[in-house]
This record gives sequence, C-alpha cells and structure tokens, in this order.
Amino acid sequence: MSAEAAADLGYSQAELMIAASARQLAGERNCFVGIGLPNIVCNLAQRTVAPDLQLVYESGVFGARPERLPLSIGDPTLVSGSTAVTSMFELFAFYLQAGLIDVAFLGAAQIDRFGNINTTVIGDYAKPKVRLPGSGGACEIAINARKVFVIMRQGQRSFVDTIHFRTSPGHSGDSEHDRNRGWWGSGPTSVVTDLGTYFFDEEAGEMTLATLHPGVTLDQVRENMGWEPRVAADLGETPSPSEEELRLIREELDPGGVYTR
Amino acid sequence: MSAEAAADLGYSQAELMIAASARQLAGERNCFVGIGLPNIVCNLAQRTVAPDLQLVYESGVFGARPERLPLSIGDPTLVSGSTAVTSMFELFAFYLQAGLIDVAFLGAAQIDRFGNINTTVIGDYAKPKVRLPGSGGACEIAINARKVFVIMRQGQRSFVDTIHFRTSPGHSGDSEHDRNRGWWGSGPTSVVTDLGTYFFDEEAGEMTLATLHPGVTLDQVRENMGWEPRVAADLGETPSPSEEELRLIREELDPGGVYTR
Amino acid sequence: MSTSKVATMHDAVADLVRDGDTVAVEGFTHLICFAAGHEIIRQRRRDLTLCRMTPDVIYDQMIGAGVARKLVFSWLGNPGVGSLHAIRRRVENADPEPLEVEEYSHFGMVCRYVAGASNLPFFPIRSYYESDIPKVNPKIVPMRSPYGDGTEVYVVPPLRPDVTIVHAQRADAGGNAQIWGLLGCQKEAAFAADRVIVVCEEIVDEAVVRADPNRTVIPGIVVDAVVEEPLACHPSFVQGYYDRDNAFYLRWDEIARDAGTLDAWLKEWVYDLSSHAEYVEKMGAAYWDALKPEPAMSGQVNYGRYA
Amino acid sequence: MSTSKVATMHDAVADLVRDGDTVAVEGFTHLICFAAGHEIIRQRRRDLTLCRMTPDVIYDQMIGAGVARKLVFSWLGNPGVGSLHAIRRRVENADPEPLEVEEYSHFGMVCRYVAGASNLPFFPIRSYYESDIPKVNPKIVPMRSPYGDGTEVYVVPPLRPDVTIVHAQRADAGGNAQIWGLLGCQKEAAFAADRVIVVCEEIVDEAVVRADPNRTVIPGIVVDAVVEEPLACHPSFVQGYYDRDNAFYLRWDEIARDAGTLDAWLKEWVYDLSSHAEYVEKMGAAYWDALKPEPAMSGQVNYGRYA
Repeated sequence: MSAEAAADLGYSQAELMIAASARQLAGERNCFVGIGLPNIVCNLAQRTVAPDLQLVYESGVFGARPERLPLSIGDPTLVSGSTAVTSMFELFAFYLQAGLIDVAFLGAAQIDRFGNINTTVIGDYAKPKVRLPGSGGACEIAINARKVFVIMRQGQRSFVDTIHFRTSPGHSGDSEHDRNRGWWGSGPTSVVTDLGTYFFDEEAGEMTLATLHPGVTLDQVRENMGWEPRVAADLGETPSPSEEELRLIREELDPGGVYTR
Repeated sequence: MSAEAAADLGYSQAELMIAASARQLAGERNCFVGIGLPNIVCNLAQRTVAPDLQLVYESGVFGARPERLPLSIGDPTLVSGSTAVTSMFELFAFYLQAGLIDVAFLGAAQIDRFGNINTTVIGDYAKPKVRLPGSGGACEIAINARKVFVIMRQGQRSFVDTIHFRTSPGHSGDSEHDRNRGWWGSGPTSVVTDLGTYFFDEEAGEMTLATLHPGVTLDQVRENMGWEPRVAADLGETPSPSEEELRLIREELDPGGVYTR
Repeated sequence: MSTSKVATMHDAVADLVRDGDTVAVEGFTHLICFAAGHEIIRQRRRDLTLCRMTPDVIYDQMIGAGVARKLVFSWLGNPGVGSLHAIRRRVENADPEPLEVEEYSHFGMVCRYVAGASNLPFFPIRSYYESDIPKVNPKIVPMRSPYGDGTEVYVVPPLRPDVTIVHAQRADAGGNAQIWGLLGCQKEAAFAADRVIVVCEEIVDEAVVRADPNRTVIPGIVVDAVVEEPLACHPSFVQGYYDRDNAFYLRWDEIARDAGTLDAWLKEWVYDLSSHAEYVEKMGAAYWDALKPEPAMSGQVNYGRYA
Repeated sequence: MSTSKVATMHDAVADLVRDGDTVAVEGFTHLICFAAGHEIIRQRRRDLTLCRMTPDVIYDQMIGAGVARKLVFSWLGNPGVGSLHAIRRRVENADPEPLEVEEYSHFGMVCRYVAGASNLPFFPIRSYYESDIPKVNPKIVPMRSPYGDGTEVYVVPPLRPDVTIVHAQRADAGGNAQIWGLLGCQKEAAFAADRVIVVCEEIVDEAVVRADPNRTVIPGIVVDAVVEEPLACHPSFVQGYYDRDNAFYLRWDEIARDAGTLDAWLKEWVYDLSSHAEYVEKMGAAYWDALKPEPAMSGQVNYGRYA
C-alpha cells in the first residue's frame, strides 16, 4: 500500500496501524509503553477501549499523564503529574519480573515467523554490518510481560526467515515446550504492520495473517516477507480508523503529525 | 564493683562504661548505633573524640541528629533532621553488606571467650528455657561491620564457657582461618563491661582483659565469668570519665538519667 | 486507578484475610497498623501464619488472642522494653498451645520479601556464616558463586504472603500510598503479596499524590483495599502525625505477663469495641493531643510543567 | 559531613578520573552529566572502560574523542533519533580503532550495579532465556534454584566502577544528593563505585537536605567530590530545571555522521572552552530561557519535630 493510496482513504498508514493496535488493548490494565507509535497507541486506547489502562515506562514512571507528546522514553512530561516514579531496579524487578505488566510493545529490526526478535546486529556479531542498539529492556520484556505487541513496517529485510541474532525470544514452534518454559511471556501475541495484522497460532506458535489493510493484497504481503505466511481461514480486512479515533490522534495525541503523517 | 562504690567515685557504672566505649570510637566515621547505652556512647563520641561520626540506625536512618534521647531504634526523632532515610533493604545491602559501616554495637545474652554471641535462646532451641529476641540484624552486623563493640554487664550467666546458640559469629580461635573468611568483620574488637574493658588478642582471637575499672579487682572479674580470662601484660586501670564527659552525659545526652543512673 | 478501592477496616479484613492465610503486617517500629491487628482479632481469624521482621506488641496481642499457629520473624521483642510474654508462653511452654516458629535475621527477612516481590526463586546474602541460624532453619542454604571466585553466600527463599497489610500517611482512593520517615520493608512486602490492604491516616485527592510522584511508595496497582483510619498505629507512631506511646509499650509488659490480664485487656479494648473509631474515642481527645508533634515541614521541590 | 567536598569540575576530574579507569556516567535519559564527559575529553583521558545502560550522545562524544577502549552497555542509540555514529564507526569498521563491547540487557546492567553496591558476587534475574545474549557474553550464566523447584535463572556479575559520576538537582557541601524525577540506576551505580563525583545544579545548605531526608538518594558517605555546575546536563534534562534539548539530539545525528564534523564540533564546544561555564555563556541566555519549564510544585509533607 503506497502512502498515496492510504491518503486516498482519508487516513495515513500510521493512523491505521495505531487504530488497529489500540483496539487490541481493549480491557487491558498495565501497559509498558514504547516511544513513537506505541505511545500514541496506548494513549488512544486509554481514551477509547481501555479507560483503566495505566501507562508504565521502563524509565521508572507508573501512571503517566503526559501533557505533550513525549519524544523519548524518559521525557520529563512523563514524570510531572504521574502516579509514581521508581528506580529502574524496582521497575524491572517488582513490576515487570513480578508479572504485573499485562502488555508491552516491542520494536524489531528483524522478526521471524515465530516472533523471535533481533535488535542487536545485522551480520556477524563480532564484525557486524550494522550495529543496532541491542536489547535495552527488550529481552526481559519479551520474557516477563504477559502479552507482547509488535508494531513495525514489514519488508524482505525485516520479516526474515532467519534472524541474525536472537535478542528477545519468541515462540519456539513447540507449544508443549512453550507452555513449560515457566515465564509469564510466550512470545509476541500480535504484530501490526503497514500491510496487515497478525496473531500467533497457539499450537504452531507461528505468525498468522489475520487481516489485510484496506487496499492491500495477499500478494503484496507475500512480497514483503521472507517466508510463506500462514493465513487465517477467516482472513478479513482491517477496519478503518473511526472518525473519533482520527480526531483523537490528530487533535490530541499527535497534533504536530510527528509520527502519524 | 557495687553501685554504691561507683557512686563514691562521683559517677555511675553506666557513665564509666559509656565514657570508656566512647573513647574507643576516636577517629571513626560510620557507626551502626544500638539503642540505650550504645546510643549515648555514640552521641558522646561525636561531641568529643569523633566529630565526624555519622550515626546510622538499622531502621534506615543515616546521619541522625536526635533532639531527644531515642527510646527505640526507630524513634521518630531519629528521622526528623537526619541526612538520609532509606529502605531497610538498601541500608543492609548498600551500607552494611558493602562494608561502609566502620563500627557497630552488639548486645549479648551470652558471649564466649571468642566473642561468639547468643541472643536466640537459653536452653535447647526446640524447647527453650528462655526464648530471647533472636538475631535481628546482629548476625549480618557481626559479619559485615569492620569492627564490633560489645557493651554489657558481665556475670556467670552471660560470660559463659559454652553459649547455647551461636546467633552471631565471633573469632574462631584460629587466626589463619579468620583472616581467610572473606568477610569485613572478624569478630568483636572490644568488650566493655561493668568490671573492665577487653580487647581480642589478634592471634588467639580470645577476649583479653585490658583494664580494670577503678576499685575492681582481678578476682572480681574472675568470679563473674565462666572461663579463666586472658589478661594483658600491661593490665591497667580504666580512666575515669572526665568532667566534660560527665557534663555531656548528664546535661545533654541523658538528662532524665534513663540509662545512666 | 479510576476505580475506588476505599473500604472500611471491617470489610477489608472480612474480604481479604482468611483463616489459614499467611499474613504480614509490616512496618519497622513505624507505621505498625495495630487497628488492622485488632480487627483480625475481633473477627476471630484462626490458623494464620504471621510474618513480621519484628513481632512487637501487635503480634503479642494477636498471638495472645489465638489467631496464629505459626510465626515467621527476625527479632522478637517489645522494643526498648523487653519480652513479648504471650508469645514466650507459647514458645517456651506451649501455653495454651504450641507456636511454630521460623526465624531469619533482619536482612534475611527483607531479602525474602525482595525475592517474593521480584519473582525470584532465591535471594543471595552475605550473612549466616558460622552462625547456628541455618542449623535450625533448613531454608537458609549456602551457595557458591558461579564465577569461580570462591565466594560463598547464603540464600533465602521468597516470602509471598497471602495478605500484606501496611499503613501509610496518605493514599488516594485508588490505593497509591505515600510514606515518609522510616520505610522498613513495606514496599517489598506489599509487592510480594497476593492481596494488599493499605490503611492510611488520610485519603487524599489523586492530585496530591500526582504532585509528588517520587513520594509514592506503593502503587495502587498492587492494592486491593484502602482504609482511612486515623490513629490506627497507636501505640506505634506515624511520622509527622503522632508520636510513639512509650507508656503503652511499658504497660503492655505488665498486661501480657498474665494470660488473664491480657484477656481482660483484649475484651475491653478489642472485643467490646466495634471499630478503631471507638478505641480512639475511648482513649479521649486529650490523650491524642499529647502525642501530636510540632510541625517540621519538608519544603517543596519543583517538578516543572512540560506541556 | 562537616568536611566540605566542594570542588571545580576540572579538579574533580583531574583528581578522581585516571587513564585506564572503569568509569560510569549514569542517568537514564535524565540527569546525564554532559559537562563531566566534556571535562574528561578536555583532560584527554585515555583507555577508559565506559559503562552506561544507554550510551547516548554523551558517550558518542567521548568515544568519538578517543577516551575509551571498551564500552559496557545495554542500549546503544540516540534516543528518539537513531544511531550513535562515532561508536558505530568503531564497532563496525574499527575506525579509527576497534572498540571492545560487552553488552547486557537493561535489567542485567541494573542488577550488575546492585550486586556491586551490595558486595554480592552475582545477582539472579529472570531474563536471557533462549536469547543469544549469553552466547556472546560468557559473564551471563544460568543457575538453578537450590530449592529443588526446577526454576532456572541467569546471573550477572557485579559491576564496580573505579569512578561513578552522577548529576543531582541539589546537594550539600558534604555530598548528600537529592534527586527527583527519573532515578535510573544512579544510586546503585554510586554505591557500587570506588570513587564518586556528584555534580549538581545547586549546592544547598545542609538544612535543606535535612528538612526532607527521604529525598536523599546518594549520601555524602560515598561521595568524594561535589561540583556545582548549572546546566551541566544539556542537551539532556533536569526535572524542574530545564527541558531536554531535542533539537540538539537531532543535530548530533548530523554532526556525528562524519568524523571531521565531529572533530570540529569537539574543538569548538569542548577543547576551545576551558569550562562548562564558557559553554553556557557561548550558547547565550535566550537559549537557556527557552528550555526552562513553568513551575509545578510538589507540595510539602510534615516530618514533625520530636524534641
């Protein structure tokens, strides 16, 4: 789907991705928020389908109420007016590791069909072609959050058959094994891209196309990933953002269009 | 030494014990303070021989400046006006276990010649004759403070050949072993009683009588302990409290005479 | 947070504390919630495993009243006074029945809560070397550093109470609790528990909490009920609100020496009253006035508005 | 506490940071002490092992200037912007020389500081399962619970910097530092270090600290030097004092893409200036005014006077 095509529909790709992700947060409580799109997703969900959603930031903020769009995960606007600010030790130990985080967002430079994520290197670790940021909190977030949502653009370089480094573990492909790993997390539960939305099949642990975005074809999806995708039997179309969702995004959440244009 | 005898000298037993202990704090910095006599000892030392002495309480207070005599280790007067208040986890982990505590005071229901301390039970653990308080922080204080001072009255029931339970480890009697234990502490370094003062011989690790209090005889000491004591070659007399020490104790530190009369 | 968790002490205890539970009423000398202990006595809970670093007078009262079968602790005494006689009668003489004990050192107890709060299967500490404590508590076990440096530590297991009860100076209706003064191990004990009751001197508007988020010690996310109960910590103290009632701690030594006297005290001050409010009224206003300190204000800091 | 530890940035770095040292300049997005990094560059320290959870622009500057031979970290990037180009050149192309890296996850780094601060030989965490990180970092090793519950954790080794440098909103002359807003891992990193430099926006009277002792994050006991250096964290921020200068973070992306541009920037903004005060002056008063937030005050609490 080209940017122009999306514009024709009256909303941008980013707006569609945000709305689709936000709806998946219905009823959730404690959410580890990333910066950029995930931040807008969570704020939108709080105003629509998840009024009890608490925004938790790995920088140590619980119950943030940002008065402006935060530009980093540690923006001072996240602190002022929040419910609690704690050390990172306590945030990771008492909140995340203890299983209090219901949903977390992760980004990925590379993701495979099982939701294993690479944010460390492209190429060989000892002599990388591209040195990426590394784990940050991603490894323990993948392991300790009860659900993991991924939002990213997809393409041959990011949706790959074999990731170059497993920074954060996903599903193993063996559901019996996954159930007995003894962690809260079980690999990503949702992936939303610029082409469609995916869930993970419970038995196979494999990414499965659930909906195509308006105007996107299955062939386009296939062209933009490194393996032959599983497709849901009831493959549908991603609902467009509602008027109210678009209004909230444009007027309240990203009025400057930093992330959404 | 009877209470009357001490009164004849112009000061009480407690005052002598306080002054003798305080002088041993000369030049020390970070001191884990107990309640009662140790508290007065530390406050006296801060005003005399150890102006840089910081009072640290296991309740989580650093740099206390109590405006009144604290009646418990967690008195609110310890908090107001202190330098820092921290969680007990941090106090025990970052201050004590990290080796920042130079001197700590321990009490004892029973102590043996090597400075092993019992504050747990008299009699059999499973069916105790007297159930004592237990360790509290004493076990880790004995292990992690760089020096341990003991202040207690001595007698056949407290200075015993064999303690009934080793709550807090002292010296082992094998100096080679003690040097290689890998802890900051090496058993008590000083014992001050109502009869005299003791240090621990470095090689034997055994309590050694350093001074007799004015008017006390070596026989009195022997009668009030369960083993034949080592005596320093240069056994001396404990210096009496100075006028200034007595003034500070009586006018500033324990004007009500709660602990000192 | 939008949902109010405000409850009466009666309802909070009735709903959240069950016979046979492992219960921690924490607070190191400071913020010991006696009113919650009294409510547990009043509702005649039984077979509790009571956990506390310092079993203090509150557990002497609860154990004297027969609510517990087991005690997990690190220092057992009436601080600054002496013994806890009701507990001693049970431990030394099984009078009127035995009391199982499981003991640690202070840091061991704290680390058990930290492990419980962090979902860790064990927590390493540098204590217990050459002490007899591990000999009488097989849950304290030695472990060698995996880095080949020869260092040995001991480890303690996580403590996960069914219910933790803590007291705070103030909390909002969602349970976000702010505490100053001695912090003890309340945060760790609350995060470690399945269910949490926060009792406070004052329920305040959420805006008060949000004006100083670094002051929040326990977030509402782990709290099941918030009870506003002024003076609930008497004879313990609440920094800035009231002083420790040392006279009561001394008096308790007399009361608890005799089972009959203790029972009479429980009848008069717990069973015959329906709530802590009646206890407060029965003591009389002058009593409370005498425990109130002069103010000593913290000063303010500026968080800045970033809009 | 009676002894003043106040020093200039020049003297603090000259006295306490040595060639070959392991240095941690900590602060998670907040309170990143750029001025200290610049002084280390200016004094041409070499062969440092630089530790930081998030190497950020400050370490791109320091590593671009050639002070380091090794980097220990958990997230390497220009937050909200993209890459750190000077560091990438060294890692990807050994340009102009190799840079050794040792990496963890965020929680792994935090726990390394906690272990260092606590004198523990290792620290257990529930992370790294089925991740490749332990494969490239042999210091991260699996360990089984000794309680026979089958739980496996990973452990990380203690991190004990020779020097930790942190920034605080305020400190007294004895080094007692108070911080609000994001706390990161500064307390742990300070306690873990042999030597500690506290830089602050304001040195305040000891009475200000003592009025609110729960606000003290780092006690003077572990602090070797206190430096008063307003605006020392630019382009990072100080809660309540100034905002993050996002434009600079974006600009750095351009500056650091080319080694020559980076060198020119270092010459103009670091080497050719003798102190951070000159940097502040060179930016101009209007620049700083634009970064200052409106006030949002915390409110006060009452500690009570117990005399």
